[in-house]
Amino acid sequence: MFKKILIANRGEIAIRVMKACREMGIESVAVYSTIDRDALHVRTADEAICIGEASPNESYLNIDAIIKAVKETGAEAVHPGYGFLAENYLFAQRCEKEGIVFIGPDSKALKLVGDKVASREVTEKEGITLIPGMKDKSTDVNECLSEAEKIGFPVLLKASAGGGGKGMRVVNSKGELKDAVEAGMREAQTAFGDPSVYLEKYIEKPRHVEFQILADNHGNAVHLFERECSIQRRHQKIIEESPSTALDDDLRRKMGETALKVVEVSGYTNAGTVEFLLDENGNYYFLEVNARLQVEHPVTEMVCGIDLVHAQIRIASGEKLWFSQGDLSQRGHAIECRVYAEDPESNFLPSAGKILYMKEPTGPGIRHDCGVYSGCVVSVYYDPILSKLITWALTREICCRRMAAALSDFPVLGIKTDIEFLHDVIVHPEFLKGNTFTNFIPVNMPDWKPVVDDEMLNRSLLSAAIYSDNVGKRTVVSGKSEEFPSPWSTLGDWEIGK
Amino acid sequence: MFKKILIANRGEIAIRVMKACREMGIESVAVYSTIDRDALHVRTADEAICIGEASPNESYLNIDAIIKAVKETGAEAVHPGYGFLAENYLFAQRCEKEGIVFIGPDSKALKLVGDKVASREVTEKEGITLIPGMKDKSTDVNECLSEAEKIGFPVLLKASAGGGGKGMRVVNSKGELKDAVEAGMREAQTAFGDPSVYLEKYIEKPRHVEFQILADNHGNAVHLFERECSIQRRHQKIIEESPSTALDDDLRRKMGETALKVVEVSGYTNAGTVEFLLDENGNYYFLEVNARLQVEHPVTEMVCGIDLVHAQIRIASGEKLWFSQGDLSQRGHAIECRVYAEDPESNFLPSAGKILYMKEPTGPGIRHDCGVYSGCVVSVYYDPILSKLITWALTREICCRRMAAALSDFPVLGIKTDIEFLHDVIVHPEFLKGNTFTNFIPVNMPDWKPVVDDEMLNRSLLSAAIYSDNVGKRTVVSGKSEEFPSPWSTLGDWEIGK
Amino acid sequence: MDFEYSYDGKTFLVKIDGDSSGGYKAVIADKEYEFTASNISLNEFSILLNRKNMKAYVAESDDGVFVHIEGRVIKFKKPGAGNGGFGGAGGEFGVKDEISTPMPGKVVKIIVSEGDRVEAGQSLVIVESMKMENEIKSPTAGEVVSVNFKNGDLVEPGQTIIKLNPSDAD
Amino acid sequence: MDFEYSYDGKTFLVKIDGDSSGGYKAVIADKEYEFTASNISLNEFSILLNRKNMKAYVAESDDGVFVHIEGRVIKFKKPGAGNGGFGGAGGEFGVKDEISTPMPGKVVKIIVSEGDRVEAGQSLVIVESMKMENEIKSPTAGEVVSVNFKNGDLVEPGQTIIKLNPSDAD
Repeated sequence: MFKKILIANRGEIAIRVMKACREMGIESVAVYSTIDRDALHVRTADEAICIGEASPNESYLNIDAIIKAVKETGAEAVHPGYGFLAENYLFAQRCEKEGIVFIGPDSKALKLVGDKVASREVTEKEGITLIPGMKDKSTDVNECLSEAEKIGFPVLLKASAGGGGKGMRVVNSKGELKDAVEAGMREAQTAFGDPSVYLEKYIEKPRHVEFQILADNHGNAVHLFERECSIQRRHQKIIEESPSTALDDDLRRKMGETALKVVEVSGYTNAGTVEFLLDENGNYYFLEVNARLQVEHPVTEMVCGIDLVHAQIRIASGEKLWFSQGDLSQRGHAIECRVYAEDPESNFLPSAGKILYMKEPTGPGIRHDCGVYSGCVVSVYYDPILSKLITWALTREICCRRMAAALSDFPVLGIKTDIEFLHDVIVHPEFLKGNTFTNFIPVNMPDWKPVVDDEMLNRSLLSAAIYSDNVGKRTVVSGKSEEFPSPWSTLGDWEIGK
Repeated sequence: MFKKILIANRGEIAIRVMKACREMGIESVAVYSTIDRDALHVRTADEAICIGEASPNESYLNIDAIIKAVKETGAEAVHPGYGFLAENYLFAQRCEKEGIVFIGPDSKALKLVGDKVASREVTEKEGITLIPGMKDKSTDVNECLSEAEKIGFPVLLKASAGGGGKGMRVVNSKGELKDAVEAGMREAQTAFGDPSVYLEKYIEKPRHVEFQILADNHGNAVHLFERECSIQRRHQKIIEESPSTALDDDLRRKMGETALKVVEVSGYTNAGTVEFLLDENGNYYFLEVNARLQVEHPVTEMVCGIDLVHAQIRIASGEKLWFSQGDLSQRGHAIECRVYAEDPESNFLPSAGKILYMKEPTGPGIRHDCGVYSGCVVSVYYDPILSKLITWALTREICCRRMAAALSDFPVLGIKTDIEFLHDVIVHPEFLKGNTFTNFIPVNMPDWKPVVDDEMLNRSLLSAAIYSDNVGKRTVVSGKSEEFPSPWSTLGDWEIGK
Repeated sequence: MDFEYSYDGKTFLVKIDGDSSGGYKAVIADKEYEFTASNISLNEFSILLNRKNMKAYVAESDDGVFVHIEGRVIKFKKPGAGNGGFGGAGGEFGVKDEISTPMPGKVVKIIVSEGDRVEAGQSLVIVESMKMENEIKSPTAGEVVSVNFKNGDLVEPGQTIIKLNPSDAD
Repeated sequence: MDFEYSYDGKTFLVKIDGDSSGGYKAVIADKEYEFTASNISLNEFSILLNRKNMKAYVAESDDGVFVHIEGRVIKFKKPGAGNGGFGGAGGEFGVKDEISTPMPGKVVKIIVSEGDRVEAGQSLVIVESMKMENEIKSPTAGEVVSVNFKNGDLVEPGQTIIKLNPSDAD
């Protein structure tokens, strides 16, 4: 087993990996950019090393700087988390060349599954059903136009590289296509350095259902059942759960087998996710392989009892899978809510700034994978994810109630977050019924605003006034309050000499 | 189902029950003594009502005051937690008379299992093996002396009423007996209002293994497997785990069946625990039934996936058990550490005072049932339990490592706690091997002291100096620090009028 | 003590009077409240109002007070504080005639020109921040008075990108 | 700045010098340290010492500073602070000739009498607090000089219950 692992990431995922390392008796190394000196991941690692300026290109995306940090700290392996370099085959290739273990699939498999078009070709050849779409990526608006007419509107526009919904757009008619393709290409260029896009048939009311995979370097692979990730805004997941309310044992088995086949034909190892769209008739279409730990991996962990980060590390160190498909089962229900610094009232615009105060929810069945703290500054440079709140319970009903309670007990003051919005999704009758599909939010919650009635407003005013009143009293008796012994006034007999 | 439940308790257990109520859509009522106005349980309930002065007899043990609070708030049921009135059959009887549902067994069963001697008689008649001992409780020192000689030293002295190790003593020789009986009777009188004690054969190197039971009011009962609670100090549990390293499937099945038989002959319903001593040869002896939710119930919840408080409430409301023995299984391993305000360096003397600062550990597989917070005052009036830290993992090894890491990440400053001691137990080679027995602590950790080497001392000195240096700087630039915007200096444009 | 807060364009006056034991009387408009309150930490309050428990979390920034209660966050503006950092369409401190961004970012595309008539909800400008393109839509119908930035410009929060002349009263 | 702390009867002098960017130099005895430190909150510090991460939590009471580091809590006494609240056998601020209780409680049984010779570890008095009987044992061998309480008395933390004359030097 490794003695030291460098985590080439930041935020909640870096912390989550570091905690796993510690439990496994492995030392962890944090890398950080200059503005991240006070970030939580720096304080969670055993060791920390600065790798450059705030801009991701100069730090978290800077392959040379990260390789240098690995060498300097003597780490034997790199865990890339998600985002940043996690799916960058050039980084994996470089690690391979330098004799560093990249905790993920090898660069060849990474290159294949990272290219959506190439990936489609390989899987289609094996008889796996895909969504009807373009055969090749494109940067030509006119080509896109003629392909879209062949497929038939509405079509879905995607960036060829990357994931996470960046650059994704539904285009309803010929008239909208040109602007959409241009914007998509701009975003793809900025985000991934590759402007290529492609188009496919847009399926209405689909569910996003994905299968978690673990595959070792010895030819063994298992799936850890599904996650449903249909609740999305801006084509990006915000609520995920396992099991899916749409799957029965038979469909689950069939989809699991398909997922394992995709992994097999891709030559894929370590932890990965095979994504499908599922329509209302139980037809499912292969979308893509996510060649990394997913943001939403905790719901699988809670339901299957397998720690996926431990598994990733053990597999990367060469271990054979220590369980088989038959050993795995789902127990109870888990839901994850992604907490973002964003404004749900303004089209989920990212928000940033200082968290003046926050308090994490706690309790039985509540897990909070958190990357921030009271007093920290949420930077504009990075992904606005703050944390992930996960609840588990034996039934979906209690799991939802537990989540709603936890979201209500989760004050984050000073920046905008989606917490109230998430709460209102969780308690929505259609969500409780399990009627989840990828356009749930525009359909069920258009123009969402938090409800604040007069009585709640008055209670808030009372709270504000008590606070102001206290601040006032403290000003008067500065440093004398028993309740708040002021550190501002306790020097005295401490300072000796100078 | 109930609409409102009053929780006749305080601290972590009251909070844990309130959270369950909330998840079930039930309103909760907190009761509090005058010094508990700022206690965490008051802030967790939907409603809170003061029931008397700090002394338990005037508040949390005051049956009249609690019944009055139930009537005033319109609660339909009372959850007693553990301790205080949880096993007081007079309280249960009073509830029955007043038409209030007592969430626990009925007063008749409570009276039977609460009297250890009567309880022994009933179970012995059914062929259940007991530890050789006195046939009756006593308050006569000479009687105890002659009984002890019959049984043979060493003997164990216990209070007839009550539990939790209060009044328990190992007596090694005739010479020690008189003082021990006198002290035991004094403690029993103070704690339970009944000075009776009894004596039994003391079994060397035994393990404390108990079975969790759920029984409905319709004659159905299941067990939720075992907890091992061998790690004790002052004859009181501080670390519990499930499964036990000492049980195989066969012994587990046999002990479970015995536990169910005890429940059956006692006419016992709701959640309860059947306690056994297990010797090194796999012989087990029935000790007693704990007629309430146990402190250590979370380890069972983590391993079995059943929420015991939800189950208690559903059973009390009249529901039939919604699963059978065959539906239950153990998954992974869970350990609980009890965090007490006490000084392990001074014979575990209780400690009290203000918690100047604390921070709860978090992470995957970590649950913290907590009754305190940064800034709260731990009172001398109540049990010194602060919280319970529970970890779960698929294997005992990772569960221990996770616990050790969580205990290291758990600063509580200002009062003495057993956190460092618990950590050193968890990482002890004998504990890791599963060599746990009830005198583990005196045998393996006599005269424990935290190890502080020079390098750690120097790092602590550096930390103290940075703190003092900061305090000094803040004094100079009072209220101007960007890092700590001082509320002491922000009145200004707030105050209008006078 | 009297305190003034504004929310959603309205101003509220709270008269509050606390005694040394944590008892309070307060008046908001013509409504009277009597309760006990206790200061758990700098930012956390426990309020009992007719036995009902209210957990309130309060924090303060330069221009406002944030209150978290029953799962909702409400931001009150301090009288006299500016709009800095809280402009933007839809923001609670937004003024409907000045379009700004709540985040530092890069202007990717200015969609409208001076003199254009726009409808409520129509896209005005695309700003990229945190790696996402964000379309900023018009909060109101009206006419574009001025466009202060061009494609590629960096923009700070609160800076007015586009100024509108709303066609109807608020 | 120079600061003085005492621990386990010894006094330590720390010379510390911080610059505005969080860089520090410090000297303890003849050992020099160079590190960066950052103030996460009032009570929490992040220290990087040769890339090694140290999370430190620090809080202060009237008579001392508590430091949590690497899972250990160390309490430093402030020079000049009294013994109040931290007496008692075995306590780090305990003086071995004055037996007190760290908790308020009731004296249940005084076991020894004035003039008795006692051994280290011998029980001196039983005090009940938090519903538990606590035997207070002698931290040292010696002679009982005085017994200041009787059975049934209430005792406050730090009050000397029994005074000893230790028979051997510390």
